[in-house]
Amino acid sequence: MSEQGRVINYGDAGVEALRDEMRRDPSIVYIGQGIGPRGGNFRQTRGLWKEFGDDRLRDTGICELGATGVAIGAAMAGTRTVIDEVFLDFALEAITQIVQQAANISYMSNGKIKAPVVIRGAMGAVRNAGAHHSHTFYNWFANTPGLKVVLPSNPYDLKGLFKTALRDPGPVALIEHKSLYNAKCVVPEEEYLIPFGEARIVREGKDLTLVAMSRMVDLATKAAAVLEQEGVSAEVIDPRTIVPLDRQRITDSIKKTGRLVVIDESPSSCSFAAELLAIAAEDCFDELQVPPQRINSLPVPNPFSPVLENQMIPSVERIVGEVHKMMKSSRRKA
Amino acid sequence: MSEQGRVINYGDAGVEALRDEMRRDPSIVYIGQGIGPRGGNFRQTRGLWKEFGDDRLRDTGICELGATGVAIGAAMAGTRTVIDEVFLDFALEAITQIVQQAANISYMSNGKIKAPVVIRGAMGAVRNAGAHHSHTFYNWFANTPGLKVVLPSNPYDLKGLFKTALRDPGPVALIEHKSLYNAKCVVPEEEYLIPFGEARIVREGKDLTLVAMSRMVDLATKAAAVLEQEGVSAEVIDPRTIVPLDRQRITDSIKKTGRLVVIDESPSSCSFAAELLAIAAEDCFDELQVPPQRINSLPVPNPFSPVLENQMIPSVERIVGEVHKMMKSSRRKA
Amino acid sequence: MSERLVTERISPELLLTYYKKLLELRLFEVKVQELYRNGRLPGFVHLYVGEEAVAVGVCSNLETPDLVFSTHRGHGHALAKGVPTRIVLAELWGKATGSSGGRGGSMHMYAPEYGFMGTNGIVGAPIPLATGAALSAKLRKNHQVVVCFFGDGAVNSGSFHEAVNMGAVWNLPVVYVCENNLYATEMAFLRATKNTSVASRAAAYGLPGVEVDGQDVIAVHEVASQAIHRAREDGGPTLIECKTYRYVGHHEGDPGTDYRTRDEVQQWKQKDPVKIARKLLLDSGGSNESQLQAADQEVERLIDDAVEFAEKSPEPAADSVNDHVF
Amino acid sequence: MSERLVTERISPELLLTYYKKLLELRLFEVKVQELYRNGRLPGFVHLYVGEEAVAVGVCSNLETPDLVFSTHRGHGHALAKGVPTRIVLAELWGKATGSSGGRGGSMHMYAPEYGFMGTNGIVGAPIPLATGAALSAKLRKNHQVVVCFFGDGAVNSGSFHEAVNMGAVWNLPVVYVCENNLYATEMAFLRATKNTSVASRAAAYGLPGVEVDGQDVIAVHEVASQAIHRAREDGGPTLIECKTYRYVGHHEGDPGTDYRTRDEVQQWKQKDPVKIARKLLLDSGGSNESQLQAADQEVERLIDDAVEFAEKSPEPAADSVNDHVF
Ligand SMILES: Cc1ncc(C[n+]2csc(CCOP(=O)(O)OP(=O)(O)O)c2C)c(N)n1
Ligand SMILES: Cc1ncc(C[n+]2csc(CCOP(=O)(O)OP(=O)(O)O)c2C)c(N)n1
Ligand SMILES: [Mg+2]
Ligand SMILES: [Mg+2]
Repeated sequence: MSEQGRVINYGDAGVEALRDEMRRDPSIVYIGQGIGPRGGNFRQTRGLWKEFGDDRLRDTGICELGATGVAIGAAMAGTRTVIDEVFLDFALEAITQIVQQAANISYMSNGKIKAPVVIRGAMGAVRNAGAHHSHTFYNWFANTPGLKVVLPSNPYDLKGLFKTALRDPGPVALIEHKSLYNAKCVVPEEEYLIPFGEARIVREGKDLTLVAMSRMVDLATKAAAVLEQEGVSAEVIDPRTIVPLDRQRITDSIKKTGRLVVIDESPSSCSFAAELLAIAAEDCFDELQVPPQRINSLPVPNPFSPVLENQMIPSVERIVGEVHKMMKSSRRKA
Repeated sequence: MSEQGRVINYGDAGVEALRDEMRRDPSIVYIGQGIGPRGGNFRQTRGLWKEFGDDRLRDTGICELGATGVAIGAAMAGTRTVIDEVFLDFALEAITQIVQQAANISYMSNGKIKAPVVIRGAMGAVRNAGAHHSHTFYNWFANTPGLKVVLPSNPYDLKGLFKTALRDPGPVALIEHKSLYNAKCVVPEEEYLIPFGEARIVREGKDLTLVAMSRMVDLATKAAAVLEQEGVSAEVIDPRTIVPLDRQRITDSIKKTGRLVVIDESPSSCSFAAELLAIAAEDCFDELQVPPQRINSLPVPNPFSPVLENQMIPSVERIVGEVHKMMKSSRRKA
Repeated sequence: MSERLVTERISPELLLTYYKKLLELRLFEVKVQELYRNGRLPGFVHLYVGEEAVAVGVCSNLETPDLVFSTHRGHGHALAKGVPTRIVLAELWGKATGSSGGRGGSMHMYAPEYGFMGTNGIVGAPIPLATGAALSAKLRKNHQVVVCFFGDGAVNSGSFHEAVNMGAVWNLPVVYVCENNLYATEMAFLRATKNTSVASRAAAYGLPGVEVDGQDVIAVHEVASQAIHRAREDGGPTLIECKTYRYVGHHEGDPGTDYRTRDEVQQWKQKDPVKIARKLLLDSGGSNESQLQAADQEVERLIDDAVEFAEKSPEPAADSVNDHVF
Repeated sequence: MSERLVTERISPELLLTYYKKLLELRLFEVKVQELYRNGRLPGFVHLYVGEEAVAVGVCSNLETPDLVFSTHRGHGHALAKGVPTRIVLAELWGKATGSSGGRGGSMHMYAPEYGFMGTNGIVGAPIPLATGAALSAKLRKNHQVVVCFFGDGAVNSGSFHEAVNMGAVWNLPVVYVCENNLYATEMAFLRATKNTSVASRAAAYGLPGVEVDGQDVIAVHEVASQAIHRAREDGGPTLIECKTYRYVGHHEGDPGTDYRTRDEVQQWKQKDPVKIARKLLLDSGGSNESQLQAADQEVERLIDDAVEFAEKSPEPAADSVNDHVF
């Protein structure tokens, strides 16, 4: 990711990926609610309907189950599709189709049928939307054999990963963060693809490893900046895709620093943070100097009250505080 | 669990718990498919319809979403309900209701509305039922704030835990295993309750800790017997409820033995096995002698072919093999 | 709407009560809009402006123990069911004194003590829930009736289909009230389905379906009265389709202009339920201008009081975040 | 069923083809039953005995590129669509030569090379999938038609509601074929809903609904022919309700006796689709007894050959377990 060049936001980066790919591949059809003339609840399809029309941007009624099944069925029959659940929460309405049909079909058909469908949804807390509109769920998808799971944390990654998703032979869950749509960075206009399974070292460091996904990457980076002031050098890693997972790059970092803190917006039990701690224990047992830590949202439904929600979700302060504690605890080896 | 007394099977233990509680609490209503005159696909309600009739055993059409919502709505309005999804796989049809409504309602209403509903379903591999009928999903439920999650591994626990579930103020996911319905053990006719959050030490041991849930407890116990022959003393622990979790008893055992192997029928990424490895790394960092291990089903949809499914699911041989490897690796401390 | 009939159908006193309730719903939303636009309220709000006659017409038939399940556009339903303006507004403000102690907000607002079983952030979800509450009522034989509000958007969802079928086959004391305001967000109902008559869909499930002018509080009241009465007498559920319209955007922030013509909005504004009721009171001689002004002021004071109450109320304590999960 | 009409409606040659197909479906299931009861086949099987005229009547209108989506009771659909008996049986046996290489089994059996898009373990799920495949066909303008089979049990599910509505509003080339055999497992359709006419439900979505005698292969063929023709010409979807019956239990292992009277079963056996077709061929002079015996033997050989093939086929290699996940 370069520091120089054209700066655009996350929403527009997604639109750009889609526009490129829909031009390149005339079979792509995009299905969802309000994604046509309206241009998407998050402006995530703005302008596309003008170019591609009703046939390729298909607004549906409120029927995620049916619409997701339609997207999967079309994909099974040879039409590449995107099903936009808009809020990832609404993927629950359709998860039976996602898990039982899309994720299983390649295996069940002995590889004879593929379902090239991108399941798109925006997750996480945004402006106190409350319990029904703030779920994360990526760990559920990561627990589903047959699904790839992509968590772009910035516009550059979103564009490159979305394009890769739109060329993948099977179902890909592309999970954006609702609070990132206005995040900006440099994004080349030229074509580039980001391969799945390559973690990004957001910043290098030597004292500890911070792994964070999606919006938490921003928090981890800010925490690292604070820590740097205090003389603690944190390496920040963004897995970018959690299936497939770049286990190598992550464990290399942990082995190097000997310390791991994972920041994860999901509730902790059986979360992706738990997975990373498990991996650290399995692969970096000898190198870990202190117990690995995870910082998750508190295990409560997202409260509406700003006071309560701020308390619930990981913050820069909480990350810095945990790192302080961790740095104080004595290293296992000298 | 005693060795002496009346022996009944898992299916009947569930029926007994239900019969007791439905007699005791006339508000309990049981909703599901084929649970009335038919007595349940797994015979899990056999005989109850004769006693309690159509009002309290309510057969529905194939509409898990609606029926689960009905069960939750009735519970919110003051009627204690059980919604039987029969195959846990079919809970996916209704998971939006389970997560968004049942699990959230207490919190969202500031504790003013409770949903005393037991969400019942049978999970796991059975006789090569194939990809659509073999899911486990308990880690998804454990990741859902507001839900309690119960995994009985034998008739005794099923009866005692089911009765507790039927008195709990909030939603409880009671997840049975399809391959356990014919499992037998001693079950008292008299009333007993098993509190949530108390793990069971299935057998004591000193060399390593095997944690297993549901049907995997049987495999772990068998593996422990094999290992005993070889002079390896394995402690086997069954958490019984994974929310709430008896973290204390589990970590005490790990601290005692210094070795952990978790056996879990779910695919490993973000599984409950991952959670336990994370907990071990957090809480037992100094006591762990070797890297903790997890034995999960392979991350593939359940294949129909018996040859393939046997390969996929943890087996006694695989457990024993992993333990052999673990015992060979050198201890961190003398 | 025939004024001659109206006066025969309702006493001036009752109509004045409806009028005040209509106005309360209207002024409440106008105030919420103002507060929201001024950045005072967190979250997202969907306003009920234009649709008041549905909530008031239906809920005027209900007793406190009767239950209402509502939607994302639910402030009006809460108020019509008798939830005090104070605790509704305090909830929208995220305050500890709100009906959910600030944990819920606009789309997750509960007041069971008034028979209000919640707004809902998930379209369609309340329909099975209400059906279940009706099952509970039926089994307990407590003569409770359950009303479920939902929009035209919910009609194409599986939740509607599965739940209404269950309500019908089990003959439950529930009234399904569809607020057909022609759009789900920007999606015109006639783009979402080939059959735009919601009432006609009752046939698919074997329950009665009725269509009514949702801008006419008396008409709504009467149709709902019959349905609620039948439900109470164990006569089973009814599907009511109220033709209505929202005068505002889908949610605050949506201008609501690009998918609707100005003409269409204007035409519906001719049928403003608050104005219709007011005019009827005047024309029929049921109330005079000064009586109505007094009524208006009474409602305005109610709203002002709610604002003061909510504004001054404390935020929830940060360390209460883990309470009430189970 | 009027025989006079029948002979006018169909040539003897064609009827003989249908007869052979009907018999193939029947004898296949009888063989599967035997193998299953002898413990030779793993998993669970739902047999199609009694309902053959639906699959044969519908699929006799289809070309190979046309697509069929089927159910848990899907062996008959696969065979009728032209999937060879050998690879269907090998799949049921969990063999590497099966249509899914043994990964699928009875409820997850795919043969896209024959336009067979799968049986399905999830009731209702194929309806959205088929609708999506029809969207794909429509956009690619390839004149493919998609047929979706489902049972009466699926009709009360949200999947049916959401998908049929989408098929109608988008005018897709899909034919929804409901096999109404009166029961979903032991649940009588009339206990599950107050409206037991599936065809009548088409009105809710604004597409044509037709009811047909599902035991009469010619009648099914004709109704399906019209629907498929219209779909192919971009005339939109149709909902066909075939009244039919299974002569066996819900799945192997279910005696199927306690929820159905012996009388009811006997009455339906009077309308055995295989016997009806055979009798009609004889009565109309379309075939004589020796021709039919030759046909019967041909079909028997086909089944015997499939058994031999499947039995001798190898199991999948254990170490292939991780293949084809993505
Ligand atoms: C299951 C689900 N899908 C989508 C949404 C997003 N959403 C919120 S309100 C709304 C439109 C609802 O339309 P309608 O039911 O007609 O009610 P109205 O807003 O017109 O009152 C949508 C799509 C949601 N909340 N839930
Ligand atoms: C979503 C879902 N719920 C429940 C089941 C269990 N189940 C399998 S077949 C069946 C009955 C299906 O009845 P119907 O659709 O009428 O088809 P039929 O068996 O009569 O051919 C049921 C309930 C399932 N497979 N999927
Ligand atoms: Mg609407
Ligand atoms: Mg049936």
